[in-house]
Amino acid sequence: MNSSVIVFPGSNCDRDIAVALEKFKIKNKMVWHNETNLPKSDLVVLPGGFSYGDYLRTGCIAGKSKIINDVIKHAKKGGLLLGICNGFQILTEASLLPGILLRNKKLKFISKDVFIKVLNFKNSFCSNYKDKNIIKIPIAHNEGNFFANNNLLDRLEDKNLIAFKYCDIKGDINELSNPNGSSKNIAGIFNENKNILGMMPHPERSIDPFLSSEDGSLIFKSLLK
Amino acid sequence: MLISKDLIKKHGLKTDEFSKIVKLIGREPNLLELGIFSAMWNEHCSYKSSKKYLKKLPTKNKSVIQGPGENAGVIDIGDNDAIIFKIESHNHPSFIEPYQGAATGVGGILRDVFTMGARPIATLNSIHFGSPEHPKTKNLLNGVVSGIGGYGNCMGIPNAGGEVKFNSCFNENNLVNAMAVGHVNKNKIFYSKAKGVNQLVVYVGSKTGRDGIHGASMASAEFDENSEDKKPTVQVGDPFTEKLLLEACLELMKGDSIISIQDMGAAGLTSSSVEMASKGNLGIEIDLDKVPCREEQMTPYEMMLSESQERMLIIIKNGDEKNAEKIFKKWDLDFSIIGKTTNTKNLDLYFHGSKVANLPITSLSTDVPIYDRKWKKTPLPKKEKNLVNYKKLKILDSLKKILSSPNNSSKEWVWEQYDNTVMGDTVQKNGGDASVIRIHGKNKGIALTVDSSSHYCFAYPQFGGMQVVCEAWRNLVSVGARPLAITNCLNFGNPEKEIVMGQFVECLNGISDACTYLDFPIVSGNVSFYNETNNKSIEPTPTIGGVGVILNLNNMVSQSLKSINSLVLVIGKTNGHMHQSELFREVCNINSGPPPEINLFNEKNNGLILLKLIEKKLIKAAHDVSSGGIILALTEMCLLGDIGAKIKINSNNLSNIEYLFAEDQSRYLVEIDEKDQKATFNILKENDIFYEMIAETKKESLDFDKEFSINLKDLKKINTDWFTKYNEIK
Amino acid sequence: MKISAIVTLKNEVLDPQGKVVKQTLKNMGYSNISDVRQGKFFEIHIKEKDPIKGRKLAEQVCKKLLSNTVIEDYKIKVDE
Amino acid sequence: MKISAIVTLKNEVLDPQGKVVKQTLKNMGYSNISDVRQGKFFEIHIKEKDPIKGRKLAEQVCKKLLSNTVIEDYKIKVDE
Ligand SMILES: Nc1ncnc2c1ncn2[C@@H]1O[C@H](COP(=O)(O)OP(=O)(O)O)[C@@H](O)[C@H]1O
Ligand SMILES: [Mg+2]
Repeated sequence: MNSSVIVFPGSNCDRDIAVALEKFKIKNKMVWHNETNLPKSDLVVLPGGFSYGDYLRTGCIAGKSKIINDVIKHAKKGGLLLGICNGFQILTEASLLPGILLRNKKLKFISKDVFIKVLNFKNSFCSNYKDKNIIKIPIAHNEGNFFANNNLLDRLEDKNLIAFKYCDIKGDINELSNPNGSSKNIAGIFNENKNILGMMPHPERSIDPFLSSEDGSLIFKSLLK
Repeated sequence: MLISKDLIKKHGLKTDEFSKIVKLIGREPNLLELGIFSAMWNEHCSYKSSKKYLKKLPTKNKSVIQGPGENAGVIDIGDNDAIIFKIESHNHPSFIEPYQGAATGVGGILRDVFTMGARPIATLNSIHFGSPEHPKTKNLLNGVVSGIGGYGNCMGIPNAGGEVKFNSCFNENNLVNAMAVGHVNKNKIFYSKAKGVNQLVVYVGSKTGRDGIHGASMASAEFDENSEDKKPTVQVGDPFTEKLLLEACLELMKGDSIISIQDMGAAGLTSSSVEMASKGNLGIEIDLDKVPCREEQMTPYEMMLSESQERMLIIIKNGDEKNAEKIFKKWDLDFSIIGKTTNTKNLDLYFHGSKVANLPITSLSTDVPIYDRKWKKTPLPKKEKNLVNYKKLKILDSLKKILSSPNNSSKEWVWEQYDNTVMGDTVQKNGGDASVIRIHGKNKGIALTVDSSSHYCFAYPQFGGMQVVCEAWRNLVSVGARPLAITNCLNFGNPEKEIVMGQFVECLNGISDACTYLDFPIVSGNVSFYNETNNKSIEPTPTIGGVGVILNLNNMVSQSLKSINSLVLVIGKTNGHMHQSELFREVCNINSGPPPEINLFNEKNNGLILLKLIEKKLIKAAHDVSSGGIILALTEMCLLGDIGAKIKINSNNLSNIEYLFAEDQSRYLVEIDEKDQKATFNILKENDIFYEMIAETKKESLDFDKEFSINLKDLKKINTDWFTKYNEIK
Repeated sequence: MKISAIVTLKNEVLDPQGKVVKQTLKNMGYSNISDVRQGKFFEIHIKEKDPIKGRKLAEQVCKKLLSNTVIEDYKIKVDE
Repeated sequence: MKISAIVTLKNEVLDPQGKVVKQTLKNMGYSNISDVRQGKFFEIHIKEKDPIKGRKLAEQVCKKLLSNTVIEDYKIKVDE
C-alpha cells in the first residue's frame, strides 16, 4: 500500500504520521503543499498541526493550497483520504467533509487522553475495531468543536456517517464525556462513500506500548487489509 | 555636548559608565552608538552584577560538551546523541502583556536551542504569580498559560513539565521562566563564534519592525506605576514563522555552509553581531540598507535595537549563499546578505552610503563594567518553639487543606492546555516527578524537570539554593534517570540593594555546593535582576531545570502506585522539620523559621542507591518527598495510580502529624512487591540507608488506623477543584 | 483605497467567545451589558481608485477567503 | 443600545495573521492588495438609552477588558 502525507507550512504531525505509516508497512512519501501532482497513492493523509499558523480560520488557507486540487481528484476517484486534527479542519474548509470545527467550548486548548466509541466498522479505516470499539486515544486541539446544523446531524446519523463519538471509559456518550462541545459528541466523520475520514483524535500518537495507549494502531492495521 | 544627561539616563546608563564609554572610544558616541552601548551594557546582556559569582559555578564533568557561554548548554548522552538545553526568563514582558510576553519567551528560548543545530524535543516552564486574590492574578495566569501553549503547541513541541506557584511577593512582578530542550547529533553542533575574514553575514527570518526597542533595558529596570505605558517594548510572537525558521535552519544545517549562527534575542541585531564577532576576535561590517524592514523609514537606531522576533544571523561560507537562499525562500522567509566579517575588530555600520557607527568590538563586550556589589548576609532564622499546638491538628483535615491549596493543587488545568504528546515520544507525561521524552527511534530517553522554592530561599538563601538543586536531582532519580546537568534561571530583585545581592550570593553558594557534590554541573542559564515594583523585591527565586538520562527505557519508573497488596517504604530519615512546611504555611499560618537543611552525603547516597534498586527492577513506583511531606507524597502516588493505601507508622519519637507532614530532605517513597522485600532491604542496609515501612497498598481509599478513611475519588476532587473553580466563568 | 470588512458568526451559531466576554464583563460589575458577539475585523489596502471596483474586490475576497459562509456573515465598508 | 468596538494591533506591532492573509490573497491572484491588518470586532448590547453614557461605558470596557493598550488600539461606534 502507498501513501502520501501532505506537508503544509506549519504542519507539525507530519513526521509522526509518517513514522506510524511506516511502522505498519505502508510505503509513504512526503508531499510539499506547493506540488501540483500527487505521487501514485492509495491513501492520502492531511496531518495535524497549525497549517499557516491556523491564522484566519483553522485549516482554511491550507484548504486553498496548490496540492488540494489533486487531493480532491484523488478522493473523487474513490482514493482513501484521512485528515487528522488540523487535517480534519482542512477537509471541512475544502468542503470534502460537511460541518465545521469551531473553537472548543471552554476556549482552551485541550491536550489529554480521551475515550472514543467506534460506530462504524464497514469501511477501510475501522474494520479492526470490531472487537474493541471503545478506545483510549489522545486529543490535542483548540478547535475541535464539531458544529453542524440539525439537518446535517440527522443526515450523518441516518446514513451512519459518524465514525467516532467521545465517550467515557464505559462507553457512555454524554455531556461529561464531551471534551470540547462537539455536536452529539462527534469526534470523526466519513463522507458518503466512506473513503474520506476526518477525525480530531491522534491515532499516530497511540501506536506503541511506551505511549499512553496503543489503540490507534488498529486504524493502520485496518488500512492494510 | 551632543548627548545630554537625560539621554544617558534614558538609556539606563550611569554617568560614570558614560564617561567610561567616552574614554574607551576616545570621543562622545553618537545617538546610535549610545543605543548600542546601552543595549550591550545593561544588566540583562552584560551580567555586570552577577559575572563575578557565575564564574565560580561548577560547569564541567565528563558528559558536558558545552557549558555556559554559548546560546545553550550541551551534554553527551552516548551513541553520538547530545542534548542541548537552556532556561530563560521573560518576566517583565509577561507582566505587561501576559499572552505575548509568555509566548515570545517560549519563542526566544526555542531559538537558543535550534540555533545550535538541535531539533527541540521538549519545553518546560516555571511560572510564579501573586496571591490568587490579587486582582491581576487571574488574568495573568490565564494569559501566560495560553501564551506558553499558543506558541509551543503551534511549534509542535511537547511540553514536558513545569511548575506553577502563587506567592504574594509576585503580586506586581510575576515570573515566567521558559526552558527548551533539543536533540542533536554530537558531531553536528553549531556555534556562534565567527571565523574567517570576508565571510558573508546573512540575515534570515522575519522582517525587522519597530517593536520591542529597548526590551533588554526594560528587563534591567525596576517597575513603577508607569511601566504599563512603556508601550512598544512588548513584541507580538509569530510561532508560525518560527516553525518555518526552525525547519529552514535545520535543512540548511544538514550541509556544511554555516560557519556560525546566532539567534537575534535580547538586543537583536546589536548583540548577535557583536557576540559573533567578539567570540571570533573579528570585526563585522553591516550595510543597514540591506536589513529587511517591516515598516517604512526605519532608522539605523531602530534597526539595531529592535527586538522583533523570529530572526537569525548566520555567517555563511562564501559561495554557499545561493543554496542557502533557496532554502529560506522555499520556507517563505526573508534572506538578505547584510554584511561581512572583517579584520578590523570593529563594528562598522553603514546607512545610505555613509558610515553611521564605528565601535571597537571589545569596548562593547569585554570592556563592560563589572561590579563587585556590596552584599549583606541573611541571618539563619531560629526555630520557634510552641508557636501553636500543631500536634493537636487533625491529620485528614490538614491533608485536605493542603491538597486543595493553590500551591499544592493538581496543575492539570494548566498542562492540559499544552500539547504534551506531539512528536510521539512522550513516554512519561506531566503529573509525575519528571517527564520522560524518548530519543526518537531509540530505546533510551531523557528525564526533565524544573524546580524552585522561593519560600525556602527567602528564609535562608544558602539552604534554599542547595535545596532546589537537590529537588531537581531527586525528581530525575525518581523516574529512574541518571541526573546529568542543569540549567538555571536566577530571578532576584534589585542587585543594588545589599540584602538582595546577599540573597543572590548565598543562593549561588548553595547551588554551587550541591552541584559540585552531586556532580551535577550547570551548563547554561540566565539572570533576571530588578524583579521589583515600587521598591518591593520578589523573594529570591532561582529556578533549576534538570536533565537526566535513562539508558534503557524498560527501567523507567513512575510515581503511580501499580498494584494492591504491595509495600510502601520511606527511604531517608524523618526528623520532624516543620518550619517552612506546607503544614505550617497553609494550616497554621506560620511563615517563620529556617528551611530544612540538607546533608549532601545522604542526598547522593539515597539517590544513587535508589537508582540501583530501580535498575535491579525492585521498584514498582517512586516519588520524592517534598513539600507537604510523606502524606502528600503518598496521596499523590495513590491518585495517579488509582490505588489506595493503608498507612502504618512504626516510628519513633515524633507525633503522627510531625512524621507525616515534616519536610526533611533527601527522602523518597517507593512501592515494592512483597516478594522483593528482602532483596530491597539488604541493599538498603548494605549501603547504610535509613528506611521505614509506611503503608500497604489497597483498593480505592487512603486509610490511617482508626483516624480516617477517605475515598480516592473524593481526594481527587479536592485536589483538582481549586483551579477549575478559580478559572470558571459563571 | 482602504476597505474595512467585518466577519461575524451567523446568529444561529453559538459564539463561545462573545459569551465569555459578556460573562466576564458581568463579573466585573457591568450589569447592564445584555449581550456581546465577537467577530473579526479586516483592514484591506487596495491599489485601486474606483470605489465600486474596490467594493467588488472586497466582496470577492470576503466570500472566497475571509469568511466561511456556512457559519459567517460579512459586511464591507469603503473607508477612503 | 448597540455599540461596536474594533480592536486592532498598533501600527508598529507585527500582525502575523494579517501578514498570512495578505500573502494568501496574493497567491490567489489578487495582486493589487497591498496590505491587510486583522483585528477583533465586538458588538456590545447595553441596556442604556443615553448615547453619551453608552459610549463612556464602551470606552471603559475596551480599556479594561477588550484591548491591551500596550499593543492595541480600539475604536468605538454607537450604532443605535
Ligand atoms: N545563571 C547562569 N548560570 C550559568 N550560566 C549563565 C547564567 N546566566 C547566564 N549564563 C550564561 O551566559 C551566557 C549568556 O546568557 P544570555 O545572555 O542569557 O544568552 P542569550 O544571549 O542566548 O540570551 C549563556 O551562555 C548563558 O548560558
Ligand atoms: Mg541566544
